Amino acid sequence: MESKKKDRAGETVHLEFESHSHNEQFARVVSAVFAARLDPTVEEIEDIKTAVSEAVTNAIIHGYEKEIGVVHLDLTIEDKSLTIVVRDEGAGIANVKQAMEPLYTSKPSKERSGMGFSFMEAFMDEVTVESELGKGTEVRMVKRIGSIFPL
Amino acid sequence: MESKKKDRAGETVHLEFESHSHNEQFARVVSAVFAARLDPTVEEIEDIKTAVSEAVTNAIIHGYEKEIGVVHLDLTIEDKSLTIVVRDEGAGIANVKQAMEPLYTSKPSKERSGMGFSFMEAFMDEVTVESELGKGTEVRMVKRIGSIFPL
Amino acid sequence: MENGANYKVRGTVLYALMPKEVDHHSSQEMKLGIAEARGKRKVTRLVFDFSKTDFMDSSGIGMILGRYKEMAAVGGEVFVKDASPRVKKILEMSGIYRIVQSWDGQNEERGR
Amino acid sequence: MENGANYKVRGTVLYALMPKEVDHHSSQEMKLGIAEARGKRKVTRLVFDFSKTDFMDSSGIGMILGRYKEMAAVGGEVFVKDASPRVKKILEMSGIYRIVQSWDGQNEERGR
Ligand SMILES: Nc1ncnc2c1ncn2[C@@H]1O[C@H](COP(=O)(O)OP(=O)(O)O)[C@@H](O)[C@H]1O
Ligand SMILES: Nc1ncnc2c1ncn2[C@@H]1O[C@H](COP(=O)(O)OP(=O)(O)O)[C@@H](O)[C@H]1O
Repeated sequence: MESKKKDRAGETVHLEFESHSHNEQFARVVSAVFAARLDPTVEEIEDIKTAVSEAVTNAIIHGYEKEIGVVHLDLTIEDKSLTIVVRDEGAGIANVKQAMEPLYTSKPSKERSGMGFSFMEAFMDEVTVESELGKGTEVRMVKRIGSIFPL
Repeated sequence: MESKKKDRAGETVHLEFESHSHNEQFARVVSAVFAARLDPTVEEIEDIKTAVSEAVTNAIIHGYEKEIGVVHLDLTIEDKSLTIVVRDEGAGIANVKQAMEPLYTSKPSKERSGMGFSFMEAFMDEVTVESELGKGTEVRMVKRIGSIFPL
Repeated sequence: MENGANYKVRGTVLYALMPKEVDHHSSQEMKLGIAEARGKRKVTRLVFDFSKTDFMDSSGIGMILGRYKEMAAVGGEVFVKDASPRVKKILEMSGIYRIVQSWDGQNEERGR
Repeated sequence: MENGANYKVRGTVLYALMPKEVDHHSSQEMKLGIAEARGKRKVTRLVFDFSKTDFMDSSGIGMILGRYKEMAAVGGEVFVKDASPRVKKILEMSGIYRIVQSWDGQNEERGR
Protein backbone atom coordinates (compact mmCIF):
# COMPACT_ATOMS: atom_id res chain seq x y z
CA MET A 1 0.00 0.00 0.00
CA GLU A 2 2.76 2.41 0.94
CA SER A 3 4.33 2.31 -2.47
CA LYS A 4 1.04 3.05 -4.19
CA LYS A 5 0.51 6.09 -2.00
CA LYS A 6 3.59 7.78 -3.39
CA ASP A 7 2.05 7.95 -6.86
CA ARG A 8 -0.77 10.07 -5.58
CA ALA A 9 -0.75 13.81 -5.16
CA GLY A 10 -1.32 13.42 -1.43
CA GLU A 11 -4.23 12.74 0.82
CA THR A 12 -6.34 15.05 2.92
CA VAL A 13 -8.82 14.52 5.69
CA HIS A 14 -11.05 17.31 6.82
CA LEU A 15 -12.56 17.62 10.27
CA GLU A 16 -15.11 20.07 11.64
CA PHE A 17 -16.00 20.32 15.29
CA GLU A 18 -17.57 22.77 17.71
CA SER A 19 -15.42 25.10 19.80
CA HIS A 20 -15.85 23.26 23.09
CA SER A 21 -12.64 22.88 25.07
CA HIS A 22 -13.01 19.08 25.28
CA ASN A 23 -12.43 19.02 21.52
CA GLU A 24 -8.83 20.14 22.00
CA GLN A 25 -8.04 16.57 22.95
CA PHE A 26 -10.20 15.15 20.17
CA ALA A 27 -8.29 17.22 17.59
CA ARG A 28 -4.97 16.02 18.99
CA VAL A 29 -5.95 12.37 18.88
CA VAL A 30 -7.30 12.55 15.33
CA SER A 31 -4.15 14.33 14.16
CA ALA A 32 -1.92 11.78 15.85
CA VAL A 33 -3.83 8.84 14.36
CA PHE A 34 -3.66 10.33 10.87
CA ALA A 35 0.01 11.31 11.19
CA ALA A 36 0.87 7.76 12.29
CA ARG A 37 0.82 6.78 8.61
CA LEU A 38 4.04 8.66 8.06
CA ASP A 39 5.67 6.40 10.64
CA PRO A 40 6.82 9.32 12.79
CA THR A 41 8.90 9.05 15.95
CA VAL A 42 7.21 9.44 19.33
CA GLU A 43 8.82 12.87 19.52
CA GLU A 44 7.40 13.92 16.16
CA ILE A 45 3.93 12.77 17.22
CA GLU A 46 4.24 14.82 20.41
CA ASP A 47 5.35 17.85 18.40
CA ILE A 48 2.30 17.50 16.15
CA LYS A 49 -0.06 17.07 19.08
CA THR A 50 1.33 20.14 20.81
CA ALA A 51 1.08 22.33 17.72
CA VAL A 52 -2.48 21.18 16.99
CA SER A 53 -3.43 21.77 20.59
CA GLU A 54 -2.10 25.35 20.49
CA ALA A 55 -3.83 26.27 17.26
CA VAL A 56 -7.14 24.66 18.18
CA THR A 57 -7.12 26.18 21.66
CA ASN A 58 -6.54 29.60 20.11
CA ALA A 59 -9.46 29.13 17.74
CA ILE A 60 -11.63 28.19 20.70
CA ILE A 61 -10.66 30.89 23.18
CA HIS A 62 -9.51 33.78 21.00
CA GLY A 63 -11.40 33.09 17.79
CA TYR A 64 -14.79 32.28 19.26
CA GLU A 65 -14.34 33.45 22.86
CA LYS A 66 -17.74 33.08 24.44
CA GLU A 67 -19.77 31.91 21.46
CA ILE A 68 -19.65 28.39 20.07
CA GLY A 69 -18.43 28.22 16.48
CA VAL A 70 -17.05 25.62 14.11
CA VAL A 71 -13.34 24.85 14.06
CA HIS A 72 -11.96 23.40 10.81
CA LEU A 73 -8.99 21.07 10.81
CA ASP A 74 -7.38 19.90 7.57
CA LEU A 75 -4.71 17.25 7.64
CA THR A 76 -2.76 16.54 4.47
CA ILE A 77 -0.06 13.99 3.88
CA GLU A 78 2.17 14.50 0.89
CA ASP A 79 5.34 12.47 0.55
CA LYS A 80 6.87 12.63 4.01
CA SER A 81 5.28 15.84 5.18
CA LEU A 82 2.15 16.60 7.13
CA THR A 83 0.33 19.88 6.60
CA ILE A 84 -2.11 20.97 9.27
CA VAL A 85 -4.55 23.81 8.71
CA VAL A 86 -6.63 25.08 11.62
CA ARG A 87 -9.29 27.60 10.73
CA ASP A 88 -11.96 29.53 12.59
CA GLU A 89 -14.56 32.04 11.47
CA GLY A 90 -14.18 34.04 14.64
CA ALA A 91 -12.78 37.36 15.84
CA GLY A 92 -9.64 37.50 13.70
CA ILE A 93 -6.33 39.11 14.64
CA ALA A 94 -5.70 42.82 14.17
CA ASN A 95 -1.91 42.56 14.23
CA VAL A 96 -0.58 39.12 13.32
CA LYS A 97 3.07 40.14 13.72
CA GLN A 98 2.47 41.28 17.29
CA ALA A 99 0.31 38.23 18.05
CA MET A 100 3.15 35.92 17.05
CA GLU A 101 5.68 37.60 19.32
CA PRO A 102 6.79 35.39 22.20
CA LEU A 103 4.88 36.08 25.41
CA TYR A 104 2.37 38.39 23.75
CA THR A 105 -1.15 37.62 24.83
CA SER A 106 -4.32 39.65 24.61
CA LYS A 107 -5.78 37.71 27.51
CA PRO A 108 -3.35 37.79 30.47
CA SER A 109 -6.32 37.72 32.84
CA LYS A 110 -7.30 34.32 31.38
CA GLU A 111 -3.95 32.83 32.43
CA ARG A 112 -2.70 32.68 28.86
CA SER A 113 1.08 32.42 28.68
CA GLY A 114 1.45 34.01 25.25
CA MET A 115 3.58 31.06 24.19
CA GLY A 116 1.14 29.40 21.80
CA PHE A 117 2.59 30.65 18.52
CA SER A 118 6.14 30.17 19.82
CA PHE A 119 5.39 26.52 20.56
CA MET A 120 3.87 26.05 17.10
CA GLU A 121 6.98 27.53 15.54
CA ALA A 122 9.29 25.49 17.74
CA PHE A 123 7.63 22.18 16.96
CA MET A 124 6.71 22.57 13.30
CA ASP A 125 8.89 23.26 10.28
CA GLU A 126 6.65 26.02 8.90
CA VAL A 127 3.94 28.17 10.44
CA THR A 128 1.98 30.79 8.53
CA VAL A 129 -1.00 32.76 9.77
CA GLU A 130 -3.67 34.52 7.78
CA SER A 131 -6.28 36.52 9.60
CA GLU A 132 -8.87 39.19 9.06
CA LEU A 133 -10.64 41.06 11.83
CA GLY A 134 -14.21 39.90 12.15
CA LYS A 135 -13.69 37.19 9.54
CA GLY A 136 -11.48 34.62 11.20
CA THR A 137 -8.04 33.08 11.33
CA GLU A 138 -6.23 30.35 9.46
CA VAL A 139 -3.05 28.79 10.81
CA ARG A 140 -1.10 26.60 8.38
CA MET A 141 1.65 24.39 9.75
CA VAL A 142 3.97 21.91 8.05
CA LYS A 143 5.90 19.10 9.70
CA ARG A 144 8.41 17.11 7.70
CA ILE A 145 8.73 13.63 9.11
CA GLY A 146 12.00 11.78 9.41
CA SER A 147 14.11 14.26 7.52
CA ILE A 148 17.23 15.60 9.16
CA PHE A 149 17.82 17.76 6.13
CA PRO A 150 14.44 19.18 5.15
CA LEU A 151 14.31 20.60 1.63
CA MET B 1 -18.53 19.48 31.82
CA GLU B 2 -20.91 16.56 31.55
CA SER B 3 -23.72 18.34 33.29
CA LYS B 4 -23.35 21.40 31.09
CA LYS B 5 -23.51 19.24 27.98
CA LYS B 6 -27.03 18.12 28.82
CA ASP B 7 -28.31 21.67 28.43
CA ARG B 8 -27.12 21.79 24.88
CA ALA B 9 -28.96 20.47 21.88
CA GLY B 10 -26.17 18.00 21.17
CA GLU B 11 -22.79 18.08 19.59
CA THR B 12 -21.66 17.06 16.12
CA VAL B 13 -18.31 16.45 14.54
CA HIS B 14 -17.99 16.16 10.82
CA LEU B 15 -15.26 14.25 9.04
CA GLU B 16 -14.42 14.02 5.34
CA PHE B 17 -11.87 11.61 3.94
CA GLU B 18 -10.94 10.00 0.65
CA SER B 19 -12.23 6.55 -0.26
CA HIS B 20 -8.97 4.69 0.31
CA SER B 21 -9.37 1.42 2.14
CA HIS B 22 -6.87 2.42 4.84
CA ASN B 23 -9.41 5.04 5.93
CA GLU B 24 -11.77 2.31 7.13
CA GLN B 25 -9.60 2.01 10.20
CA PHE B 26 -9.25 5.78 10.54
CA ALA B 27 -13.04 6.18 10.54
CA ARG B 28 -13.38 3.48 13.20
CA VAL B 29 -10.81 5.06 15.49
CA VAL B 30 -12.27 8.56 15.19
CA SER B 31 -15.75 7.21 15.90
CA ALA B 32 -14.54 5.27 18.91
CA VAL B 33 -12.68 8.28 20.34
CA PHE B 34 -15.71 10.52 19.92
CA ALA B 35 -18.13 7.92 21.30
CA ALA B 36 -15.93 7.48 24.38
CA ARG B 37 -17.55 10.63 25.77
CA LEU B 38 -20.75 8.72 26.35
CA ASP B 39 -18.83 6.36 28.61
CA PRO B 40 -19.86 3.27 26.62
CA THR B 41 -18.98 -0.31 27.49
CA VAL B 42 -16.23 -2.08 25.55
CA GLU B 43 -19.00 -4.02 23.80
CA GLU B 44 -20.80 -0.85 22.77
CA ILE B 45 -17.56 0.61 21.39
CA GLU B 46 -17.01 -2.58 19.38
CA ASP B 47 -20.57 -2.43 18.06
CA ILE B 48 -20.01 1.16 16.92
CA LYS B 49 -16.68 0.35 15.29
CA THR B 50 -18.18 -2.58 13.42
CA ALA B 51 -21.15 -0.58 12.14
CA VAL B 52 -18.93 2.33 11.04
CA SER B 53 -16.59 -0.10 9.34
CA GLU B 54 -19.45 -1.69 7.38
CA ALA B 55 -20.94 1.60 6.21
CA VAL B 56 -17.60 3.19 5.32
CA THR B 57 -16.41 0.07 3.50
CA ASN B 58 -19.62 0.09 1.48
CA ALA B 59 -19.12 3.75 0.52
CA ILE B 60 -15.59 2.90 -0.58
CA ILE B 61 -16.20 -0.27 -2.56
CA HIS B 62 -19.81 0.02 -3.72
CA GLY B 63 -20.26 3.79 -3.72
CA TYR B 64 -17.03 4.81 -5.38
CA GLU B 65 -15.84 1.43 -6.70
CA LYS B 66 -12.75 2.24 -8.75
CA GLU B 67 -12.71 6.02 -8.49
CA ILE B 68 -11.60 7.93 -5.41
CA GLY B 69 -14.33 10.06 -3.87
CA VAL B 70 -15.03 11.80 -0.59
CA VAL B 71 -16.70 9.90 2.24
CA HIS B 72 -18.58 12.02 4.79
CA LEU B 73 -18.91 10.90 8.39
CA ASP B 74 -21.07 12.81 10.86
CA LEU B 75 -21.03 11.88 14.51
CA THR B 76 -23.61 13.42 16.82
CA ILE B 77 -24.01 12.98 20.53
CA GLU B 78 -27.34 13.91 22.02
CA ASP B 79 -28.14 12.87 25.56
CA LYS B 80 -27.05 9.26 25.71
CA SER B 81 -27.29 8.45 22.04
CA LEU B 82 -24.79 8.52 19.22
CA THR B 83 -25.98 9.15 15.67
CA ILE B 84 -23.63 8.18 12.85
CA VAL B 85 -24.24 9.31 9.29
CA VAL B 86 -22.05 7.89 6.51
CA ARG B 87 -22.56 9.49 3.12
CA ASP B 88 -21.02 9.07 -0.31
CA GLU B 89 -21.68 10.79 -3.61
CA GLY B 90 -21.13 7.60 -5.53
CA ALA B 91 -23.11 5.03 -7.51
CA GLY B 92 -26.21 4.87 -5.36
CA ILE B 93 -28.43 1.84 -4.81
CA ALA B 94 -31.20 0.88 -7.24
CA ASN B 95 -33.14 -1.25 -4.77
CA VAL B 96 -32.48 -0.43 -1.12
CA LYS B 97 -34.86 -3.08 0.18
CA GLN B 98 -33.05 -5.81 -1.74
CA ALA B 99 -29.64 -4.40 -0.79
CA MET B 100 -30.51 -4.66 2.90
CA GLU B 101 -31.53 -8.30 2.68
CA PRO B 102 -29.18 -10.64 4.54
CA LEU B 103 -26.58 -12.23 2.25
CA TYR B 104 -27.50 -10.07 -0.73
CA THR B 105 -24.42 -8.71 -2.45
CA SER B 106 -23.93 -7.24 -5.89
CA LYS B 107 -20.26 -8.19 -5.79
CA PRO B 108 -19.90 -11.89 -4.93
CA SER B 109 -16.78 -12.01 -7.10
CA LYS B 110 -15.15 -9.48 -4.77
CA GLU B 111 -15.56 -11.82 -1.80
CA ARG B 112 -18.31 -9.73 -0.26
CA SER B 113 -20.39 -11.67 2.23
CA GLY B 114 -23.57 -9.64 1.85
CA MET B 115 -23.70 -9.27 5.64
CA GLY B 116 -22.79 -5.58 5.90
CA PHE B 117 -26.28 -4.17 6.41
CA SER B 118 -27.22 -7.10 8.65
CA PHE B 119 -24.27 -6.31 10.92
CA MET B 120 -25.20 -2.62 11.02
CA GLU B 121 -28.73 -3.56 12.01
CA ALA B 122 -27.56 -6.08 14.58
CA PHE B 123 -25.18 -3.70 16.32
CA MET B 124 -27.08 -0.41 16.13
CA ASP B 125 -30.51 0.53 17.47
CA GLU B 126 -31.66 2.18 14.24
CA VAL B 127 -30.45 1.98 10.65
CA THR B 128 -32.00 3.94 7.79
CA VAL B 129 -30.72 4.17 4.24
CA GLU B 130 -31.42 6.81 1.65
CA SER B 131 -30.00 6.38 -1.82
CA GLU B 132 -30.41 7.63 -5.34
CA LEU B 133 -28.84 6.00 -8.37
CA GLY B 134 -25.96 8.08 -9.66
CA LYS B 135 -26.27 10.51 -6.74
CA GLY B 136 -25.03 8.59 -3.74
CA THR B 137 -26.02 6.90 -0.51
CA GLU B 138 -26.57 8.02 3.07
CA VAL B 139 -26.67 5.55 5.93
CA ARG B 140 -27.95 6.87 9.24
CA MET B 141 -27.41 4.79 12.36
CA VAL B 142 -28.30 5.41 15.99
CA LYS B 143 -26.80 3.72 19.02
CA ARG B 144 -28.26 4.37 22.45
CA ILE B 145 -25.60 3.96 25.10
CA GLY B 146 -26.19 2.33 28.43
CA SER B 147 -29.94 1.95 28.13
CA ILE B 148 -31.46 -1.43 28.68
CA PHE B 149 -34.85 0.05 27.95
CA PRO B 150 -34.40 2.43 25.02
CA LEU B 151 -37.23 4.90 24.57
CA MET C 1 2.43 -6.85 6.44
CA GLU C 2 1.77 -3.56 8.21
CA ASN C 3 -1.24 -4.79 10.13
CA GLY C 4 0.57 -7.88 11.37
CA ALA C 5 -0.69 -10.77 9.24
CA ASN C 6 1.71 -13.66 8.97
CA TYR C 7 1.77 -17.11 7.37
CA LYS C 8 3.54 -20.36 7.96
CA VAL C 9 3.21 -23.85 6.56
CA ARG C 10 3.84 -26.98 8.63
CA GLY C 11 3.47 -30.17 6.69
CA THR C 12 0.19 -29.73 4.84
CA VAL C 13 -1.25 -27.23 7.33
CA LEU C 14 -1.18 -23.53 6.52
CA TYR C 15 -1.42 -21.26 9.56
CA ALA C 16 -2.59 -17.74 8.86
CA LEU C 17 -1.91 -15.42 11.77
CA MET C 18 -4.68 -12.87 11.41
CA PRO C 19 -3.91 -9.15 11.78
CA LYS C 20 -5.03 -7.02 14.70
CA GLU C 21 -7.96 -5.71 12.66
CA VAL C 22 -9.58 -7.81 9.96
CA ASP C 23 -11.44 -5.44 7.68
CA HIS C 24 -11.79 -4.92 3.91
CA HIS C 25 -8.34 -3.31 3.77
CA SER C 26 -6.47 -6.09 5.56
CA SER C 27 -8.64 -8.82 4.01
CA GLN C 28 -7.47 -7.80 0.55
CA GLU C 29 -3.89 -8.14 1.74
CA MET C 30 -4.60 -11.49 3.37
CA LYS C 31 -6.14 -12.95 0.24
CA LEU C 32 -2.88 -12.27 -1.58
CA GLY C 33 -0.72 -13.31 1.39
CA ILE C 34 -2.43 -16.67 1.75
CA ALA C 35 -2.25 -17.37 -1.99
CA GLU C 36 1.45 -16.61 -1.89
CA ALA C 37 2.04 -18.79 1.18
CA ARG C 38 0.17 -21.71 -0.40
CA GLY C 39 2.06 -21.37 -3.62
CA LYS C 40 2.10 -24.73 -5.35
CA ARG C 41 2.23 -26.66 -2.07
CA LYS C 42 -0.28 -29.29 -1.10
CA VAL C 43 -2.30 -27.76 1.74
CA THR C 44 -5.06 -29.84 3.29
CA ARG C 45 -5.87 -27.64 6.25
CA LEU C 46 -6.03 -23.87 6.58
CA VAL C 47 -6.01 -22.54 10.15
CA PHE C 48 -7.04 -18.93 10.80
CA ASP C 49 -5.26 -17.97 14.00
CA PHE C 50 -7.11 -15.07 15.63
CA SER C 51 -4.92 -14.80 18.73
CA LYS C 52 -3.83 -11.25 17.84
CA THR C 53 -7.16 -10.05 16.45
CA ASP C 54 -9.45 -7.70 18.31
CA PHE C 55 -11.57 -6.47 15.42
CA MET C 56 -13.33 -8.17 12.51
CA ASP C 57 -16.20 -7.10 10.29
CA SER C 58 -18.17 -8.71 7.45
CA SER C 59 -15.30 -8.18 5.00
CA GLY C 60 -13.33 -10.67 7.09
CA ILE C 61 -16.20 -13.13 6.78
CA GLY C 62 -16.13 -12.67 3.00
CA MET C 63 -12.41 -13.36 2.95
CA ILE C 64 -12.77 -16.52 5.05
CA LEU C 65 -15.60 -17.73 2.82
CA GLY C 66 -13.41 -17.13 -0.22
CA ARG C 67 -10.60 -19.22 1.27
CA TYR C 68 -13.10 -21.89 2.32
CA LYS C 69 -14.27 -22.25 -1.26
CA GLU C 70 -10.71 -22.67 -2.47
CA MET C 71 -9.94 -25.27 0.18
CA ALA C 72 -13.21 -27.14 -0.36
CA ALA C 73 -12.42 -27.32 -4.07
CA VAL C 74 -9.38 -29.48 -3.27
CA GLY C 75 -11.05 -31.43 -0.47
CA GLY C 76 -9.34 -29.39 2.27
CA GLU C 77 -10.68 -28.05 5.55
CA VAL C 78 -10.74 -24.69 7.28
CA PHE C 79 -10.23 -24.08 11.00
CA VAL C 80 -10.47 -21.17 13.39
CA LYS C 81 -8.11 -20.83 16.36
CA ASP C 82 -8.02 -18.60 19.45
CA ALA C 83 -10.88 -16.27 18.53
CA SER C 84 -11.63 -13.59 21.13
CA PRO C 85 -15.21 -13.38 22.43
CA ARG C 86 -15.85 -10.49 20.00
CA VAL C 87 -14.46 -12.33 16.99
CA LYS C 88 -16.37 -15.45 18.02
CA LYS C 89 -19.56 -13.40 18.14
CA ILE C 90 -18.95 -12.11 14.60
CA LEU C 91 -18.17 -15.63 13.38
CA GLU C 92 -21.30 -17.00 15.07
CA MET C 93 -23.55 -14.29 13.67
CA SER C 94 -22.27 -15.03 10.20
CA GLY C 95 -23.13 -18.71 10.52
CA ILE C 96 -19.62 -19.59 9.44
CA TYR C 97 -19.20 -22.23 12.13
CA ARG C 98 -21.29 -24.46 9.88
CA ILE C 99 -18.33 -24.77 7.53
CA VAL C 100 -15.26 -23.99 9.60
CA GLN C 101 -14.21 -25.97 12.64
CA SER C 102 -12.59 -24.86 15.85
CA TRP C 103 -8.86 -25.66 16.05
CA ASP C 104 -8.76 -24.84 19.78
CA GLY C 105 -7.40 -27.72 21.81
CA GLN C 106 -5.91 -29.29 18.68
CA ASN C 107 -2.26 -30.03 18.81
CA GLU C 108 -0.13 -28.34 16.17
CA GLU C 109 1.66 -31.65 15.72
CA ARG C 110 -1.57 -33.38 14.68
CA GLY C 111 -1.58 -31.29 11.58
CA ARG C 112 1.67 -32.67 10.27
CA MET D 1 -11.96 14.83 37.74
CA GLU D 2 -12.43 13.01 34.45
CA ASN D 3 -8.88 13.55 33.24
CA GLY D 4 -7.41 12.32 36.50
CA ALA D 5 -6.29 15.44 38.41
CA ASN D 6 -6.17 14.98 42.16
CA TYR D 7 -5.20 17.08 45.17
CA LYS D 8 -3.96 16.39 48.66
CA VAL D 9 -2.62 18.56 51.46
CA ARG D 10 0.05 17.36 53.87
CA GLY D 11 0.93 19.89 56.53
CA THR D 12 1.40 23.09 54.57
CA VAL D 13 2.28 21.35 51.30
CA LEU D 14 -0.36 21.02 48.59
CA TYR D 15 0.28 18.22 46.10
CA ALA D 16 -1.48 18.56 42.79
CA LEU D 17 -1.44 15.33 40.83
CA MET D 18 -1.57 16.57 37.26
CA PRO D 19 -3.92 14.90 34.77
CA LYS D 20 -2.75 12.73 31.88
CA GLU D 21 -3.08 15.66 29.51
CA VAL D 22 -2.58 19.21 30.67
CA ASP D 23 -4.26 21.47 28.13
CA HIS D 24 -6.60 24.47 28.24
CA HIS D 25 -9.54 22.21 29.06
CA SER D 26 -7.94 20.43 32.01
CA SER D 27 -6.08 23.58 33.14
CA GLN D 28 -9.39 25.35 33.68
CA GLU D 29 -10.50 22.46 35.85
CA MET D 30 -7.20 22.43 37.75
CA LYS D 31 -7.39 26.12 38.55
CA LEU D 32 -10.69 25.49 40.31
CA GLY D 33 -9.53 22.21 41.85
CA ILE D 34 -6.44 23.74 43.40
CA ALA D 35 -8.37 26.73 44.75
CA GLU D 36 -10.82 24.33 46.34
CA ALA D 37 -8.07 22.16 47.83
CA ARG D 38 -6.29 25.19 49.28
CA GLY D 39 -9.48 26.51 50.74
CA LYS D 40 -8.63 28.68 53.74
CA ARG D 41 -5.64 26.52 54.68
CA LYS D 42 -2.15 27.89 55.06
CA VAL D 43 -0.18 26.45 52.15
CA THR D 44 3.51 27.34 51.83
CA ARG D 45 4.44 24.96 49.06
CA LEU D 46 2.60 23.85 45.97
CA VAL D 47 3.94 20.73 44.28
CA PHE D 48 2.84 19.91 40.72
CA ASP D 49 3.21 16.14 40.43
CA PHE D 50 3.57 15.21 36.75
CA SER D 51 4.05 11.49 37.27
CA LYS D 52 0.87 10.65 35.32
CA THR D 53 1.22 13.35 32.67
CA ASP D 54 2.27 12.62 29.12
CA PHE D 55 1.04 15.78 27.41
CA MET D 56 1.26 19.48 28.24
CA ASP D 57 0.94 22.57 26.11
CA SER D 58 1.25 26.33 26.71
CA SER D 59 -2.12 26.47 28.48
CA GLY D 60 -0.55 24.35 31.22
CA ILE D 61 2.28 26.84 31.47
CA GLY D 62 -0.27 29.63 31.87
CA MET D 63 -2.01 27.70 34.63
CA ILE D 64 1.27 27.07 36.50
CA LEU D 65 2.20 30.75 36.16
CA GLY D 66 -1.18 31.69 37.57
CA ARG D 67 -0.68 29.46 40.59
CA TYR D 68 2.88 30.74 41.00
CA LYS D 69 1.61 34.30 41.26
CA GLU D 70 -0.88 33.29 43.94
CA MET D 71 1.77 31.43 45.93
CA ALA D 72 4.35 34.21 45.55
CA ALA D 73 1.78 36.68 46.86
CA VAL D 74 1.76 34.86 50.21
CA GLY D 75 5.50 34.12 50.21
CA GLY D 76 5.01 30.49 49.12
CA GLU D 77 6.97 28.37 46.66
CA VAL D 78 6.12 26.21 43.67
CA PHE D 79 7.70 22.87 42.80
CA VAL D 80 7.59 20.42 39.93
CA LYS D 81 7.83 16.68 40.51
CA ASP D 82 8.39 13.66 38.24
CA ALA D 83 8.12 15.42 34.90
CA SER D 84 8.56 13.14 31.87
CA PRO D 85 11.23 14.15 29.33
CA ARG D 86 8.50 15.67 27.15
CA VAL D 87 6.94 17.68 29.96
CA LYS D 88 10.43 18.77 31.08
CA LYS D 89 11.11 19.99 27.55
CA ILE D 90 7.93 22.06 27.58
CA LEU D 91 8.77 23.45 31.01
CA GLU D 92 12.30 24.28 29.91
CA MET D 93 11.18 25.97 26.71
CA SER D 94 8.81 28.12 28.70
CA GLY D 95 11.59 29.29 31.02
CA ILE D 96 9.47 28.34 33.98
CA TYR D 97 12.37 26.68 35.81
CA ARG D 98 13.46 30.19 36.72
CA ILE D 99 10.58 30.41 39.16
CA VAL D 100 9.64 26.83 40.02
CA GLN D 101 12.01 24.35 41.60
CA SER D 102 12.36 20.64 41.09
CA TRP D 103 10.85 18.53 43.88
CA ASP D 104 12.58 15.38 42.60
CA GLY D 105 14.66 13.71 45.26
CA GLN D 106 12.86 15.68 47.97
CA ASN D 107 11.30 13.63 50.68
CA GLU D 108 7.58 14.03 51.13
CA GLU D 109 8.22 14.13 54.87
CA ARG D 110 10.37 17.26 54.52
CA GLY D 111 7.31 19.14 53.46
CA ARG D 112 5.45 18.56 56.66
N1 LIG E 1 -7.55 32.03 16.29
C1 LIG E 1 -7.33 33.26 16.82
N2 LIG E 1 -8.30 34.20 16.76
C2 LIG E 1 -8.10 35.43 17.29
N3 LIG E 1 -6.98 35.80 17.92
C3 LIG E 1 -5.98 34.90 18.01
C4 LIG E 1 -6.10 33.61 17.47
N4 LIG E 1 -4.96 32.94 17.72
C5 LIG E 1 -4.16 33.80 18.37
N5 LIG E 1 -4.76 34.99 18.55
C6 LIG E 1 -4.18 36.18 19.20
O1 LIG E 1 -2.77 35.98 19.29
C7 LIG E 1 -2.35 36.11 20.65
C8 LIG E 1 -1.14 35.27 20.90
O2 LIG E 1 -1.46 33.90 20.76
P1 LIG E 1 -0.59 32.80 21.50
O3 LIG E 1 0.85 33.01 21.15
O4 LIG E 1 -1.14 31.47 21.18
O5 LIG E 1 -0.74 33.14 23.06
P2 LIG E 1 -2.00 32.94 24.04
O6 LIG E 1 -2.99 32.00 23.43
O7 LIG E 1 -1.40 32.37 25.28
O8 LIG E 1 -2.59 34.30 24.24
C9 LIG E 1 -3.56 35.77 21.46
O9 LIG E 1 -3.49 36.31 22.77
C10 LIG E 1 -4.68 36.38 20.62
O10 LIG E 1 -4.81 37.75 20.85
N1 LIG F 1 -22.73 3.03 -0.31
C1 LIG F 1 -23.22 2.18 -1.24
N2 LIG F 1 -23.26 2.55 -2.55
C2 LIG F 1 -23.76 1.71 -3.48
N3 LIG F 1 -24.24 0.48 -3.22
C3 LIG F 1 -24.22 0.05 -1.94
C4 LIG F 1 -23.72 0.88 -0.90
N4 LIG F 1 -23.85 0.20 0.26
C5 LIG F 1 -24.41 -0.98 -0.05
N5 LIG F 1 -24.64 -1.09 -1.38
C6 LIG F 1 -25.27 -2.24 -2.07
O1 LIG F 1 -25.90 -3.05 -1.12
C7 LIG F 1 -25.41 -4.39 -1.21
C8 LIG F 1 -25.43 -5.06 0.15
O2 LIG F 1 -24.55 -4.42 1.03
P1 LIG F 1 -23.97 -5.23 2.27
O3 LIG F 1 -25.10 -5.83 3.04
O4 LIG F 1 -23.08 -4.32 3.03
O5 LIG F 1 -23.13 -6.41 1.63
P2 LIG F 1 -21.74 -6.43 0.86
O6 LIG F 1 -21.02 -5.14 1.12
O7 LIG F 1 -21.02 -7.59 1.42
O8 LIG F 1 -22.06 -6.59 -0.60
C9 LIG F 1 -24.03 -4.24 -1.81
O9 LIG F 1 -23.59 -5.43 -2.43
C10 LIG F 1 -24.24 -3.10 -2.78
O10 LIG F 1 -24.82 -3.55 -3.99
